[in-house]
Amino acid sequence: MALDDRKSDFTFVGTRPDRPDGLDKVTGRARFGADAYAPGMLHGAILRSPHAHARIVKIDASKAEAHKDVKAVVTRADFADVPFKPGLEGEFWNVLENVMAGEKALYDGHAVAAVAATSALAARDALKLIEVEYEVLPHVTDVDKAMAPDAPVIREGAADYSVPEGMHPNVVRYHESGHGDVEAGFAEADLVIEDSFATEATHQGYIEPHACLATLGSDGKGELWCTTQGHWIAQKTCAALLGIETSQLRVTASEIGGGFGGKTTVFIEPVALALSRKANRPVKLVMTRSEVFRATGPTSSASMDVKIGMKKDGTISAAQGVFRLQGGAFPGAPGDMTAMCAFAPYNLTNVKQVGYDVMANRPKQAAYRAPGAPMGAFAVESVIDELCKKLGLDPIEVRLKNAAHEGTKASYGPRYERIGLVETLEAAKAHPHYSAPLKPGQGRGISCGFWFNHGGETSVSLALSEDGSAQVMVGTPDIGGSRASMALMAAEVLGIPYENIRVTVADTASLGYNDVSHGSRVTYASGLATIKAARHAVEQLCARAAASWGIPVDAVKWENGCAVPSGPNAGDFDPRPLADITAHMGATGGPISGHFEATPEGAGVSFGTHIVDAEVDPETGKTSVTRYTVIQDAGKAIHPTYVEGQYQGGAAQGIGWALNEEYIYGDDGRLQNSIFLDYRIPVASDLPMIDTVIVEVPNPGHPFGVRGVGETGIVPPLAAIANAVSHAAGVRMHQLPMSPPRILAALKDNG
Amino acid sequence: MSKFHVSTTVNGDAVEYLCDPRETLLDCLRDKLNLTGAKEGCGTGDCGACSVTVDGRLVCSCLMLGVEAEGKQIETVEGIADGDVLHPLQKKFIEHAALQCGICTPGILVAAKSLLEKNPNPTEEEARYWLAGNLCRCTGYDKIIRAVMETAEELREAS
Amino acid sequence: MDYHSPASFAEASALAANAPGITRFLAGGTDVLVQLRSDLVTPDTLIDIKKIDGVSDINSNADGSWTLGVAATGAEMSEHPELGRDWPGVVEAMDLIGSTQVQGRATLTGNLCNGSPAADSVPAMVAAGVTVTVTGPDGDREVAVEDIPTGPGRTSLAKGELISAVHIPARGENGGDAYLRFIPRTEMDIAVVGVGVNLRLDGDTITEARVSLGAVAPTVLLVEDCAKAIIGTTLDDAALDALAASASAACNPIDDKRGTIEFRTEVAGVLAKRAAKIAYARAKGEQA
Amino acid sequence: MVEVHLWSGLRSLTGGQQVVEVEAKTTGELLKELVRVHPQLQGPIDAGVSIAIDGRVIASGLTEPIPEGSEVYLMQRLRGG
Repeated sequence: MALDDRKSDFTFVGTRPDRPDGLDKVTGRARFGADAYAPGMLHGAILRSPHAHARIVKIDASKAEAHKDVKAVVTRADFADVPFKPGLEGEFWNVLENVMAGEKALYDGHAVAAVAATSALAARDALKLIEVEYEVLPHVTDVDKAMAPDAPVIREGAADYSVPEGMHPNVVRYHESGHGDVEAGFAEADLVIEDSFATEATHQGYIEPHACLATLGSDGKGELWCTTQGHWIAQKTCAALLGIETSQLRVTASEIGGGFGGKTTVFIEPVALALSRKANRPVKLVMTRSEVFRATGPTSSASMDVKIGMKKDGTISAAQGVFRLQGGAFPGAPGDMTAMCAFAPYNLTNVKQVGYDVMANRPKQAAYRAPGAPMGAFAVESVIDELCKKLGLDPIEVRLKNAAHEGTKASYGPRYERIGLVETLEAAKAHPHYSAPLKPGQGRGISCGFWFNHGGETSVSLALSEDGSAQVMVGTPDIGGSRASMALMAAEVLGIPYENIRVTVADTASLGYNDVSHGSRVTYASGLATIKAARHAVEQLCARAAASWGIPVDAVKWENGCAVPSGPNAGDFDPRPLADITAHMGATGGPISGHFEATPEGAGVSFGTHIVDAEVDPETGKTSVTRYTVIQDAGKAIHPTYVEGQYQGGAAQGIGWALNEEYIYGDDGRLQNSIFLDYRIPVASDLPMIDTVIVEVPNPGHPFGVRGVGETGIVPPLAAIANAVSHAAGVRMHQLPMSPPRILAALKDNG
Repeated sequence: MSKFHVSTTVNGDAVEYLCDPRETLLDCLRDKLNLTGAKEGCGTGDCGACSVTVDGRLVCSCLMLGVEAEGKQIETVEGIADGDVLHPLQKKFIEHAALQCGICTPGILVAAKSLLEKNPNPTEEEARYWLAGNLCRCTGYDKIIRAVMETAEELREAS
Repeated sequence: MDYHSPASFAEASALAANAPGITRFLAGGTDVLVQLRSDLVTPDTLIDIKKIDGVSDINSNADGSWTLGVAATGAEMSEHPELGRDWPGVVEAMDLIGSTQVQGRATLTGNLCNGSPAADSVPAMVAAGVTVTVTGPDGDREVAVEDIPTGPGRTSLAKGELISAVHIPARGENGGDAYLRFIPRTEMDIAVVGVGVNLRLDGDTITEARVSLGAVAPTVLLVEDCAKAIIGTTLDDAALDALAASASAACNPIDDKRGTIEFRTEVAGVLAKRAAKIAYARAKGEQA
Repeated sequence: MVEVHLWSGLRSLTGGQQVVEVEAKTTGELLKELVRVHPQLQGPIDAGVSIAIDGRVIASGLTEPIPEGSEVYLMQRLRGG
């Protein structure tokens, strides 16, 4: 991509118009996953294993099948044969095994059979008629225990090339990277702190449970409506799991009620399709909240050791980390990402990081906002804070002293292009929050955070109408207001008002392939594609104007929504507005559209710095967050209000992760807290207002300078709050969540 | 199991449906009356996405049976706007970007409207506690609370 | 599931007495529907008592006591102009249950009959000396609230029996009550520990006290040692410490997803002190 | 010639080498050459890699040009949420 077409003065970009789907969403009209109905529709329900690990000896569904309300029962035998491969290469097999158990149930909540019946109640009742005989096996849910020599083996042969000899079969991937000589670096340090940390698994906690409506005929043609972050990946995966051709399955993404990474894969969709194929009727399948917690994709839990050496002046002389992540009964825990992100904010001479991907009897982890990064940041930034405290140094000054900048060799390898970490730290230092006095019992914490961001396959199509309005078809489900951003970018290029542009999330039959709405890629990649598609349309508009004026096309330029003659020999013509050209487009060469299909590379990494004040009740260990400020580099904020929203949302999820959210497994391997009453996400009265500062250090890889903003915001909060708690209560917390019993116990241990 | 015939009023319209006694009011609104504005986020009264008012009282429609609606006056998100004129809360939510994904929005609007009808001048703390049963996972509540507080102020000035 | 909505408690009792299998009474339904929805308990018979005359009433009696209908909701209690002036602890305890939405439905009676040792309103009712009328096939009887729960999810009500009214004693002079609970968030949680305190003063000295603990034993406890620790004192530091020690000593909790044994035992003492201070201030007519 | 820096976990597959020199003008050629020189690198490449060229991370594209003298790092394939 040419980088000489950068733009920095904007008319529409950077303004804050109403979102195009606002009216639908405040009136109840917007259609989410569970809001679809079809003639003749059946309701599905899934039978789930009550055991953490068990061989499925026999499934007898005859009573269910005989019931008059039941129209289909499916088990693993109703899906395609998908080849098994180790590591992440066999991802289709992994997904299939997760969607419907094969020989073994691998976690509490693992699907073992499903029914379709004439009503939702009938389907639920029919599940009780299915008899499953299990041979219960020993289980393991803890990451360290899952790596121990005597741990039950989840599955032999799942490890890929990377795992060193002699490791337990539950260790399925291994990562090691870094540079310099850490031992030499530790020798140079005035103070070395080595400490261990653990984080429990959390759930994305989107309020909308997974839901879909599926139709699949014996002719291999199907329709799928579902709530997803990526309907093309759903299409591809479902086709593979059902043994049909990808293009024969049309997938439409509903409005999506939150995803945060958790809706980047499929869970119930292939099951609904299999039921529909068997019953020959449309099947609607909606998860209960309990199913969402037990059987979708929470984060990994982590166990980590971090060692950092610092000189008296605050220079980090060496840093080393070992990050063990448990990601459920399948490969995929992002130990590699944790390792690569953990030290990424710093300019280090000596750094080494090791990551493990470990299987245990838990649901298959899915992405959750900067997957893997928050845990590592918690461990690393906690140790840095402790070093600052012991050496009497200001935590922002120390981070500034060690901050990565353009040209720094990143801990994960390459050198950084232009990045904005220093700018976020300078903004933090200057922010009134950082110098505001604290009340007794309060503490202030700081943390930096890093995330890569992603480009990915992207297709956008833009069509102009005769009246001069424009429609933009994008393929990335709108998870946080992205249709507004797309319309702003299209408006900027076309020079027509924002309101005259309608952005639609197209179905898989209407547009080329699109990667999932993940990796903070939507505003970056679909945005870039929208800009390019609009420019493609503008080229044709200029050509039509040139033809009408009888001058060469390179003598026409596009300015403020009009074709204007340009250059010394262009001649003197009145500008032709877009609507004037499109009004006659049918007769002057046909419809005018622009499109763009590519895999944009150059997403540009992003950094943030958070400041948080917390108060700890010394008698109960309860923590209140009293003030919070997020400072993050957005590159260029297209719609600043929604950028702020991403910052605030990331911080709020981080607060939940830090203080109260966790997967709690009993000794029996069953999930103890599968409802919102006991899985404690922050409620309105738990949080203060969350201040934001948008730093803009343009990304050289995007025409308007955009960096992804969705994920980085969840990276710093865990450590920032842990550091605030440490300053407020005088105890260093090593385990998340920092729930009141844990803090009170730490206070007692501390005397 | 025999079904029950229920006559009730939803957003001012007289409606009737047949329901199994196990079906919730939320099931009936969505599956029998095609009013899908109220959402099921949890089914246990913990998320508030199914909030409606029954005889003026804010409740979770997932915690009430369909048969209990007999003779009641029910208001849902679909009834908040006055024809094509949005309620000030609805306008303010759009203006403030008080929604990202929008799944919690119907419940929060119903709950916030109920708050302002009972307490036209809530403190921020009162608004936060009133809405504590309405989970939002996208926004961190900041813009929601701002939208509610600003609407309250505007409504007070207008009256 | 059969659904009935009888017009009298006698009819409700007769229905329940003759119903096969599992019977549940439906008042606010905030527990019954959760259990139904999650397939924990699907009753064979569900008896909705809200069509019975007067079940939502909140009446003050001539002697200063209160009679509450069994379907009076938390919201109705909070909105009542005088009930909260007499019994702020009971009203606040009820108000702590669930969200605003849950308050629109939930009832004292339902909270009591659900049989949870963590029920917020129960310690407050026990401290206040609340009694209930139980209607059964053999007529009515009066029962103290503390005698209703017998264990987690279990009550002393026999088949065919149901609670038909709630009686809160007269507040009387120089009395105050308070309820505090510990939850990790600010709202929407089940109590990890709950403490209800009700006391009366003569001058600055406590002459009567009832202290009740929730979520620290299989049932809500009425702890006599806690009362003894503060009766005859002016709630000075020594009395508060003795109260906390008695509260902690009375705990017989479990480790579970909501809290540890150590945490519950420790925090029961902390909350007992805090609740006693509030009740004491209220008894003196101070704001608290 | 392009110097390709590997992550240290790959040393076991390259006989201890962490920098491999190959002849390549695009990212696709680079991967092919890496496997030719060190056949055991097929595993990690199949599992998914990204390539950083002078700090710009190419997540998956095989047609990206590699300018002469640029600094090239092989990275594990990035995944988002």
